[in-house]
Amino acid sequence: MNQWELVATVLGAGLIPCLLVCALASIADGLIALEVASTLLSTIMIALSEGLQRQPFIDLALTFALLSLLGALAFARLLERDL
Amino acid sequence: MTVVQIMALAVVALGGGAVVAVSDPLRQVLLLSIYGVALALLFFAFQAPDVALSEIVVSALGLPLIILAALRKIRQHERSQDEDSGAR
Amino acid sequence: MSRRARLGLFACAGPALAVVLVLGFRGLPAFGHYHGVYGLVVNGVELSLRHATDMVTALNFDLRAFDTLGEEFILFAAVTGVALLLRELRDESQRGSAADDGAHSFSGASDGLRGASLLLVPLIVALGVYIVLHGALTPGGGFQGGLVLAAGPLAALLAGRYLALKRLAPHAALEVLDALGAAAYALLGLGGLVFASIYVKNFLPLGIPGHLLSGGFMALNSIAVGLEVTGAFLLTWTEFLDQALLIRRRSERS
Amino acid sequence: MPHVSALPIVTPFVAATALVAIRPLARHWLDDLIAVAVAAAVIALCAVLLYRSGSQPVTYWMGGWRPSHGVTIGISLSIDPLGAGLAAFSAVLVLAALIYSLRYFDAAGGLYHALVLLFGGAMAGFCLTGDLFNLVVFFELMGTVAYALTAHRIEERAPIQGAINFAVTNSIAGYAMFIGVALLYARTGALNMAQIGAALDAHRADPLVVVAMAVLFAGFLTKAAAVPLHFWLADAHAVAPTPVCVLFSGVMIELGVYAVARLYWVMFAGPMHPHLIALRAILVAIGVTTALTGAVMCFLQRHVKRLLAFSSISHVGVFICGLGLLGHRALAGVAVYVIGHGLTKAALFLCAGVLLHRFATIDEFELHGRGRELRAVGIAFALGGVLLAGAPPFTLFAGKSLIEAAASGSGYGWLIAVFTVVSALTAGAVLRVAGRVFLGWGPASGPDPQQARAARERVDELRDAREHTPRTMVAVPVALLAAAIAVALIPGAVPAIERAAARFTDHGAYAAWVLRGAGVHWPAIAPSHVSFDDVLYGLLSSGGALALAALALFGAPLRASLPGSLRAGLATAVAGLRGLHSGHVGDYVAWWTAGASALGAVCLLALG
Amino acid sequence: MSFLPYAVAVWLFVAGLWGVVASRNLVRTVLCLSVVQSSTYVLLLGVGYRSAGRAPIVADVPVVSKLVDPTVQVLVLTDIVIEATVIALLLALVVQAHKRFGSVDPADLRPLRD
Repeated sequence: MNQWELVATVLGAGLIPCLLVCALASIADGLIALEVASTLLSTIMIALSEGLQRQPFIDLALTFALLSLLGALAFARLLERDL
Repeated sequence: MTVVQIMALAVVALGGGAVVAVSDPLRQVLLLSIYGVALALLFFAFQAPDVALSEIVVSALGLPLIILAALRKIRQHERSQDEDSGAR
Repeated sequence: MSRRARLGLFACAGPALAVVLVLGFRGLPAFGHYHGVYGLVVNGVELSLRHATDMVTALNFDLRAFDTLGEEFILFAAVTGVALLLRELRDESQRGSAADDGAHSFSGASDGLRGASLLLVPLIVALGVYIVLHGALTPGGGFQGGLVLAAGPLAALLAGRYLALKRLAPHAALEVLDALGAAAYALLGLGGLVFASIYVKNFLPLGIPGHLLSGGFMALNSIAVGLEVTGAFLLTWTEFLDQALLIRRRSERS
Repeated sequence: MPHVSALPIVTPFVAATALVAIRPLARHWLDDLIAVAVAAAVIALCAVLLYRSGSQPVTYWMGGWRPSHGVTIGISLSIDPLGAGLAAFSAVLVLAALIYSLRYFDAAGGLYHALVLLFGGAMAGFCLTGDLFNLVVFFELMGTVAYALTAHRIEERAPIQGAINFAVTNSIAGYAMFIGVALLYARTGALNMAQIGAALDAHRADPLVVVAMAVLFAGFLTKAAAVPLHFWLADAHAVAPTPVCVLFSGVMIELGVYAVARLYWVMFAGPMHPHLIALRAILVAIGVTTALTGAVMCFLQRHVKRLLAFSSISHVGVFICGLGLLGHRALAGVAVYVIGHGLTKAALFLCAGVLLHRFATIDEFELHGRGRELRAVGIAFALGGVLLAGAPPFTLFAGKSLIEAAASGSGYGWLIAVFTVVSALTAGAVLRVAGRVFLGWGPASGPDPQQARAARERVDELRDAREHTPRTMVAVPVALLAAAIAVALIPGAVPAIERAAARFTDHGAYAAWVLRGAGVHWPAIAPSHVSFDDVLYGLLSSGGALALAALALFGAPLRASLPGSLRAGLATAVAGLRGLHSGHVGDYVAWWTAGASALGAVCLLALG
Repeated sequence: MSFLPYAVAVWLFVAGLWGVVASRNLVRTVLCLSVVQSSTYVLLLGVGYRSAGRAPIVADVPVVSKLVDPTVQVLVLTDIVIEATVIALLLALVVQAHKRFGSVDPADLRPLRD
């Protein structure tokens, strides 16, 4: 285990509070928790790509960052009456 | 088994449980998206980047959009039903 | 059955199923100790015989291309099914006049949001094309890339006026795109039958490993799947968004 | 190696994409023409394969990936006569359904035809493939198409509900199959069924293999609608468009039974050989439960399509019993029975479709006497009932007598009594409907009037005026019935099926020709002969069916003379049985879990 | 510890089924189905993993390195496509169910009473 994997593990554990917020807090808070989770995943994937020394996999982080942006837009627009 | 894998499995197990346990569908969509994120992390940790990418594209955008649109349709239809019954 | 009886039945059956599964799973090789030969042979064969560097894509589009045929037609069937199930009924109407536009769909998008989204479009499309084309080299392939490609127009759809943009990509055109992509995949397989006398035989020159056009017909398969997935998801999304935003019963006033 | 091997699967797929692509042109006759022509072409292709595989089975390695060093990495089509024959049979029913649809209803332009063709291609793939995962993929494709087709009439309530129940339960069945595939892949490192079988031969059955078998069987038995995994079927088959019902009842559920047979003989026959007797008991028990439950529920229905759906469940029970005897003769009987049942049930559904088309209801009591003017349809319907009873010497009778002979041979002689009861009940229900609808016999009002509402369908979906019935809609069921009468009477047909079944059940030979391309010399099989007893049983079940129908139509005084407590007890039992078929998807999934876990537990205890 | 992935798969399968059984809303039923399905992803990928194996892409690593099994990954890819399509189809049905029944509680969807 190198420092990159340590970073990934710590950040990954951060997904659990996101789940809790989504399950228990208001919908708007849940949406923010989802955004935090997305950011976490992008970062984790970069860290793991470094940790595993497979730099081409950073593509995934890039794709996810772009798509989660759109996903957030979709959530915001389709939930506008529920927020 | 690496620590990253154990952590990812734990998050997936919790996330799956949370999606199942919550009853409000709107909240469930949010949880399902986070669950998708956790699954993608797990696939990445299991050395399956192709699968992780598939999960990412499906759970970040592909499915939530469909589910949200369906929910919105159902709510809009409910509202119009309420209006109908109110008018009578 | 009452809700109580139902949950009671499951309270007995569910754990029983779990026990059965656990007993079976105990026979699995311990995690990380898998020794099947299939994967080893594939890893050995693909680079030397097919000049592909992403084994998963190579399996998907060459060794097990016939499975992928089934998979693509599951997608095609589902999209056809969605189109069938969400077709407009006699007691429904679509609010589609220009005057309606913006009033009911996604109103209130600021110019900033619209501009930012439109800037995203070329970026996303470029990324999608990259993922589709590099299927045989790096993670990704037709399915993933196709979905990213579909996200491009979606960015514009979500930010701008729904109707105006929908006119640019009407359902009929998306259906044709979806059908042509699926047909192209099946016909590439037939190419194998015609030129190499076996269905889904890789009949094109293999190229140099690591180059864009290596892997023979895998790149073409990937493009066909990419087109199909683009059409399929855009069609599904717009069908559902139509339901949510446009289609109303005749008796309803919005 | 015949080059056409992949074409029965690919041709309908390509045609389906073409139908969707030309939708903007919107020409009804063009859709019809393409669909019918392609369906006919697929029959021809399947016939070629059937002919070729008759002399020597065909292994077709997709993409030319033949096994190297004894490892299979490609996907094979492994075509033996039984598989090719079933593919050809499904293609025949697809053609019948498409021809009937020409004038039956205003199918949603292009989409309906495309889905039916996809369904046909998926069924062909399911029958021909030699790869376990490929089998699951075609299962999912069949499912996806079938869910959409079930809900074709989205204007109404029942189709939506039926399709949801269908989709949820069958999706879960699919996930169970994925688990089975994963377990077997972990154990053997292979996905080709022949290679999995060869790898499993080396070991005894341990819990992993037993659980893999149990979840795979549970998955395919869901598609086959074995009790208690059957609940979705009646909801879906009763409400799907009539031509689609032909495919569902005539061949789709039988494919579930086919898959179980294929998996058993190719993969599990080796490790399960020491446990043959226990496995036989398990499968026969499932079959008997299914047959009796289906038969009783069938007799209780007044919604005619739902009645036919339960009759299909009941016959699937008979198939599972025949398969469960685990012998080639019984399997041959099942194959003959499947053909006879598929053709007859298809014809009955199509006759019901004529009633629906004409009167916009399918309720037995609402139709009381109204069918008098449809004499040809009435005769066809009654004839279907007689055939379904297994009257000698027609196809269903030939199949049933083979199964019964095998049952007596392996110590399950009491199955004959079960089969007789089942045939009498299901055929009696059909004859009762025939008497009430086409002759106006019996009372005109019955119990459970709320069922009548579900049996009515809207009028405006239909293209034709209701005053007359288009000729194709009568011709198709009549042709199917003629085939059901004729198949077993063709000299050599039944012995050929027996030979095919003997090849199907040869575990070692299958692995040899798939994996090593070895030529196969089949042992000669002595054809079996119909005995006097068989004819007697056939006459008994036909007579029983007539008696039950008469009792239901005219037996009200007799029923009233029963003691009150007995009647109350019967009514409670009936209400309880009906209550289980609640239409609530949660119930169905709970039952599915119970059924799957019970199957797994019993297999672990008896076979481990 | 080496049983953990398989245990998670069993948990997801049974928990998802419980959600389907207990659901009072068809949208929830559909989402729980996707949890059931995800158990098969975990199982399949768990089966094909090899300790210290690397992802089966040899663009940037030598072919001789220890790679995980690519076949299960292909199976999971197909599985994910099936998930997306079945959910889309089921949600289309649910939308129509709400139009016809005015409810998405499975208990209210009972056109056939017998």
